[in-house]
Amino acid sequence: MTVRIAAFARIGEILRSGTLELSLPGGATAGAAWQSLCASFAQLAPLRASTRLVINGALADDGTPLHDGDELALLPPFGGG
Amino acid sequence: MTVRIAAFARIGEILRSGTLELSLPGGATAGAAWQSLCASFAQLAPLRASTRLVINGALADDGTPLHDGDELALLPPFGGG
Amino acid sequence: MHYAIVDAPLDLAALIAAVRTAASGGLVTFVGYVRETSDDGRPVSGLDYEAHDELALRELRAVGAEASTRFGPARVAIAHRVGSLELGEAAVAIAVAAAHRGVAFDACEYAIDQLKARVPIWKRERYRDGDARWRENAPATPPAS
Amino acid sequence: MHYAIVDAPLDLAALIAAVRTAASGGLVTFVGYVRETSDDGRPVSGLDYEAHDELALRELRAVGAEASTRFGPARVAIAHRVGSLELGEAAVAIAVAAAHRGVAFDACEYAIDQLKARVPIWKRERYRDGDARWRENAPATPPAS
Repeated sequence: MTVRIAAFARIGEILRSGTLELSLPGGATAGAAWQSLCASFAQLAPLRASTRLVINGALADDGTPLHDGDELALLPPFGGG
Repeated sequence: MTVRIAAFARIGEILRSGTLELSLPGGATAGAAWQSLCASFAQLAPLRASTRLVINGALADDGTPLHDGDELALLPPFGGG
Repeated sequence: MHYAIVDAPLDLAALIAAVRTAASGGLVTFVGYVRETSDDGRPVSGLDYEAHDELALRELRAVGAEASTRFGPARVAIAHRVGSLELGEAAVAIAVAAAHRGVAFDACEYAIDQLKARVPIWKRERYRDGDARWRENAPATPPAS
Repeated sequence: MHYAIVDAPLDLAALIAAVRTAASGGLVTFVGYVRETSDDGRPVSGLDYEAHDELALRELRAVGAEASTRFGPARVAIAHRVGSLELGEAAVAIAVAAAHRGVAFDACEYAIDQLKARVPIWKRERYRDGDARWRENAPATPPAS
């Protein structure tokens, strides 16, 4: 299956793009997607604890399952205002 | 001697004017001026406790002496804002 | 900065311009309007304000000076209108700029609280039924240190 | 009311107009500007903001809804700018109208505090020396009840 990664701020810089397509085995979780990204972008690994995972607009965690076509957003700590 | 009375808000209404001239014996105090006004405007009497006396822009009390040409302002409780 | 007792409509933008600098990170403003209902629920047609102009301006400056240092450095402007105001018109406007927002909020709220307690301005509420009353602010409460 | 994530200059007057009614006795506004010096003292040339537009707008609405009831009835409008901002430009603007001023102050301060903690917006500080850094807000502190 394919999920769309939406990356923001410093995570977007690490992934060198605000969005990318990620191919994963069927039934993969948000945590598995993160691990897959870390394999390609090693700078991502230390950011897990400070990063919120959001699937199709809803807060998720490492165990939340992904489905084909989902958007997984990676949100580093906020800096608005 | 003559002092100028500056009256505000409900006190101005009671005195039927925002300003008036008041003749007083030499050496009269602010308290004596108030008593003199009360003799002419009985509605004033119950307002003493809530009224600030200000002579030439400086806070005064009943014992503060007046001098010819002074302005005595009678300030009821404030309502700004 | 900018302190005024005026008998013309208040200009919030002018107060903001008076306090903003390149160091301003946060701006807090307060505007008090004539509203359609009194505190005790009577339909209001307008307010008349009068002030002891000289004392009021002096006390506005004192309140502003306190507000501009008490919580951290801030720049403060305050204008209060006098005369006859209709529904929806602004009676008082305050602008406070500071590097950080907490200082600006605290200073702005301090300024309006102290203004109501200390500045010699009086308000007469006119009601839709033709009656009118002088309205007094609640007695001053000591500001938190 | 009015909630927006926009890539154009903010219009405080429009926010004020969106919240004011004949029942508004007090209006409090907050504007956050790009200031010339960072929190750690570096000369700043500008800020770049980005947002998860959909989530940010949803969360702005949630913050506004909370602010509009938590301290008493209030009307709330919030706009946050995204894109590249120069010194002195407004990054965020909030307007809160209420019958009484205490409610308006509390709701406005709550709104900006919660915005900074909860709304998915990010800020990159550009420095005069050509460097740039993503800047994170302090972790959320639970609001006082």
